[in-house]
Amino acid sequence: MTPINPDQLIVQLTQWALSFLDSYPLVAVLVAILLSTVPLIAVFPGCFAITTWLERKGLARIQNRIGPNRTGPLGILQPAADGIKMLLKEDIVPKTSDRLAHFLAPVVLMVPAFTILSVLPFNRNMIPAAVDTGVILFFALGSVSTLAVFMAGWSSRNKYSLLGGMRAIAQMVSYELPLVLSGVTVIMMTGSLDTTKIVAQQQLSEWIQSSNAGLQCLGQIIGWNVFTPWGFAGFLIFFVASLAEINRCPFDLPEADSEIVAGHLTEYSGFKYALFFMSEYVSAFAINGLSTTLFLGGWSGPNIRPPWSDDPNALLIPGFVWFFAKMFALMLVMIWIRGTLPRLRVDHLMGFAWKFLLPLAIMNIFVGGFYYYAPRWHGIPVVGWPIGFLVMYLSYECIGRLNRGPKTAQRVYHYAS
Amino acid sequence: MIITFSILSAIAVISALLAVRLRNLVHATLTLMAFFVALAGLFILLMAEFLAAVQILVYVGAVGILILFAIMLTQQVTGNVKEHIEAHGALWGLAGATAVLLTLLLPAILKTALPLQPVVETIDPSVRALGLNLMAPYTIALQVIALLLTAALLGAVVIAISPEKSEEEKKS
Amino acid sequence: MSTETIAPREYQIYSGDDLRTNVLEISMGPQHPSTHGVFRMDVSLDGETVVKLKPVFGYLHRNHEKIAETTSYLGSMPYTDRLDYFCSMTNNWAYALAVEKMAGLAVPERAEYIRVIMAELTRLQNHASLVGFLTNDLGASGTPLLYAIREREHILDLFEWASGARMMCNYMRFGGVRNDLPSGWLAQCKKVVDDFPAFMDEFETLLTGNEIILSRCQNVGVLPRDLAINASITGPCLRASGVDYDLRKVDKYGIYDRFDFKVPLGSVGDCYDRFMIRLLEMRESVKILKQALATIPEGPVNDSKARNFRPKPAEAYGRIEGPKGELGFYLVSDGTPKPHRYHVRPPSFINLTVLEDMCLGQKIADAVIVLGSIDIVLGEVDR
Amino acid sequence: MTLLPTNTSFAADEGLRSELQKAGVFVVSLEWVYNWGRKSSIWPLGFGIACCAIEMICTAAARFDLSRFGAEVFRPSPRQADLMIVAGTVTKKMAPQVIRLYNQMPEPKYVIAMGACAISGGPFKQGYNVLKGVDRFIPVDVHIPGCPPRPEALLHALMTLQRKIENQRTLGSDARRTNPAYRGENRECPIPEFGEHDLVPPYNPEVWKPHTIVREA
Repeated sequence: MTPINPDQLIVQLTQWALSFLDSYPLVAVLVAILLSTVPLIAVFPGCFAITTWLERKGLARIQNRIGPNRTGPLGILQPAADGIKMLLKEDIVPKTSDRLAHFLAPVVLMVPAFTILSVLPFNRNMIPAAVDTGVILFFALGSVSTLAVFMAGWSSRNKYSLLGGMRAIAQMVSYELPLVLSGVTVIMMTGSLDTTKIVAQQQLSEWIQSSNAGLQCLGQIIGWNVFTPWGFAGFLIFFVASLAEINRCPFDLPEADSEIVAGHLTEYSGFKYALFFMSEYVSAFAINGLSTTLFLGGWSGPNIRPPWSDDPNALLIPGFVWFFAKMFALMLVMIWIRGTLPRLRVDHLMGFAWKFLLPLAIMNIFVGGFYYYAPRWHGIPVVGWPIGFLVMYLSYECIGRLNRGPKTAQRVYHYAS
Repeated sequence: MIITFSILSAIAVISALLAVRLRNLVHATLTLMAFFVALAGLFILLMAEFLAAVQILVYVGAVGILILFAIMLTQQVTGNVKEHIEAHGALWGLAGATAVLLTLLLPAILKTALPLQPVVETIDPSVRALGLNLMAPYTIALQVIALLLTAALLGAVVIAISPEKSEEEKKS
Repeated sequence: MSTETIAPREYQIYSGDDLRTNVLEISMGPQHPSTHGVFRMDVSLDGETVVKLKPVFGYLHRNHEKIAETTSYLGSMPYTDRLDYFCSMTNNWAYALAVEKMAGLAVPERAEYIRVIMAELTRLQNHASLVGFLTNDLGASGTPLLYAIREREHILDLFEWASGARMMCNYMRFGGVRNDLPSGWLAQCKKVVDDFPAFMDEFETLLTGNEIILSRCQNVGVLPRDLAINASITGPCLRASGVDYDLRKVDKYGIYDRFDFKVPLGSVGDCYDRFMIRLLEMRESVKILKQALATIPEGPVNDSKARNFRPKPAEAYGRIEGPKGELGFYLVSDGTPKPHRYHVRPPSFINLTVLEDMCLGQKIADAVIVLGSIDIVLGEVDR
Repeated sequence: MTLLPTNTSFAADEGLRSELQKAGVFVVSLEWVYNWGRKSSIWPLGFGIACCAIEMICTAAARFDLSRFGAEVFRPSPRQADLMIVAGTVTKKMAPQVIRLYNQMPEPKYVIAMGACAISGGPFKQGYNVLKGVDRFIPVDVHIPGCPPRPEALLHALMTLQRKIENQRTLGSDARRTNPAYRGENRECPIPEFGEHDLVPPYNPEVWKPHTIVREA
């Protein structure tokens, strides 16, 4: 019996459970599949519920209100009430709609949203599907959501829906490029598409395995990609592009309520609408999980080895705690942005993707390459870091200035005499 | 394995047939995408995850969306029900197509020893090997394709720009 | 309802020299999240660009003028509250002004001051909520709007204290105001007015420098100076186009000539100018309010003789600078207790006439904010 | 504490319920859960007509805060709304659109007639173009008098509506009989058109009957 390792408790439990089934390999495979997928399907809708509550409370706080407080303590049961109500609502399918596509759209959105969660490493040895090509599988399945939004918009036979669908396609296809390109930098630097390897690359294993607790903590943080110039720029580009990819404010044009009512969701009611709602949040979790994995060190965080363990990799706090903490932190930033910023216009949105984010992401790839080959002093990137940072900053300024043009500026107002 | 294969190939064949037969263009495209996804599933069965991912990324995420965009610009999404293409000699056509297909596949079928033996891993399916292959022996091919795609991109830009220019000329 | 199925709409290309897509006709409203009430815009879109825009009114036609012609002069006063339901005080004042002109009634000094205070408070809350609604149309999840409404509540409390109603004050009378201000009111008003600039600083910090607001409002919905004059646009919309025309300066009605304030002017006439002019006007209103609160005299507040009266056959046109523009009442008396003809010149209705000119060639999202920047209230547009 | 969904007859047994409660077991009927969900998450349609709409916005704002009841999610599309607040004067031109919006909402749906105009035409009742009360065409659950009603009145109306939802039956044959949303029939209201003098039909006989005045002989 191996000593109990709090970090790997769930993994050890799973292995222990599976060890009973050694003589039935087929059953063992099925049970293993269930053990890795059922938690996803159970945990993430729960996260979705918490996030909707957080969003309503957070927005209320931003707007000086109280927010839901009649359902349980602090209104924590509000998502449950919403869910029950949505389940009980009548499901309306418009008479002239394309029934099949109208029905399939939420499903097509939901299935990839949950599937892409399986390539995220929530902890060491805790990844539902350890595939060699995790990142590209993520982007590939993520691109299917465009199709779902289009199906919803087109099948509703509503002009607002159609406009929303058209907007969604243009927006999501455009923002996929900076999203993928900023991820490519990380893939290039790691030399792998495997998400577990990308996380491992961000940990300084010598420091973690040393006996000094401070070094153990630091070794889990200092290697994060976000602390490199290309990683920092890449993270920002990735985060902005991911906001657009999942139709969050200020890029929520496909469902811009002040312009096109509710966009592709206009004709959806009841449970289908709830499915849409949930899938969007699950996609948000997934994409935040990926940016956590790529740039924020995945499941690593300030952590020490438990005193009783002699396993050099053992950790006191389970890694998924850090993973979910980072994911929720990014969600909170998204909520904050939603409470603060107005919406972009269609042409500005496209211009922002093609003229600003894309060149910056390409520039970032070059900077990444330079950083990789720049000479180091005792392994510290003394040349790559400052020059890379300078280049990224200058290109940000230059591309920003080229885009801004003379049109928008603060004005001076005069008074009549 | 064989069950998964049968289900996926059944989906692939049925959706491919539907893609050809359906009158509604959007439905046809959607079934085409179902076909692509089923194909990606078959690739995964062959342990080619990368190819499956690229299949979905390129065909569902890009090509399919492009087709949908093109359909949005067409006149009749639903198709004209009355004007069916008269299927004269459809059987002959089917027979001819089957004959050609069989002729092409016959050598492969004859060479295969039945019952099928499990394939021994002789190739390295990793992405790294794929990348190294693309970069070392097939560099020129890759470059040519890249050039072609760039040319296509520029051509698309030119086509997209020209009508607006003519409008400006009309105004001036 | 008929039960036959409607054929799915087909999207057609009409082929010209080059590839053209069909225009998409959208009826925005009367129920639309951002048409500020029951206004409808029939918009034709080429992609997302507006190629045609037809405003459709009348969804809130409540027969205000007809009802007023069958009611006594004083009886119409509550109805004027419901014209522009954001600014009942200024509506009252314009109507009172018209009747006073026709009947030759004088207004006591203190009442004049109270009227100015009420009108400027109204301007403050109207402009603040307008800017909030505008940012809501920009898609800001209501945050600036709720900030504005939080501030508006303080002013509404003052209205309620003085008149008994939050929104429909019905406070002014011919020859004065209905009742004197309750004790303590002026002190509270002073406090609200003193606190207001802090809110405005917060508001301006949040909004005016925001890159998204700059890029979405600047050079959008430009109203040229000539068009603004020719279409008889009034109010902040006109001043945003650079025309120096403020009835408080031109007519000097009431006692506005006693106060020191300036008229801010725009230069481009786009949405951003209209938005900024309102913010600047709020600062000027605060200035007026401070002066008025410092110098308000004691004395009677109304002319008790002027209740129900029969004016001699005459006609009169009373106008004021409302928060939305020139609000005028045209009255014709035939000697009976009821007006023979009663007509309202609603600023937001006339400002709406240039909507199509401002929206053509813009994106659909711009049409929404252009409408928002005009500042319409349907009660006044449709009457 | 345990929550046990039970059938309604068991839950209705108050004595048994209180006995169990003393023992630390809280029995909750499925119907109670359903009604609790529906009453705690009333999403109104973001739809204002006239003056009262401003007070409706004030209710949603910081001072009165409709969101405490979980009702701040103003949906732009009727398909996702539970409650229509008819806030303002419904004119004869607007009435068909209001009824159409009502028809577009999915069941169970509720209507609050806010303000004198929506109840009866209010101060504009004598106008030729004003509908004398929206309850002539659509079933109204709560009426709020006032011109315009204060935000507190709207909050009170919301709580009244919550009480109404609480007491509705959603399960069993009783629900079919008493709860209009579960009656299973088409609850679509006919949309009137402009006639020669008035809307045709002038009212929806299923929800409104003209008052008959009995005169003494």
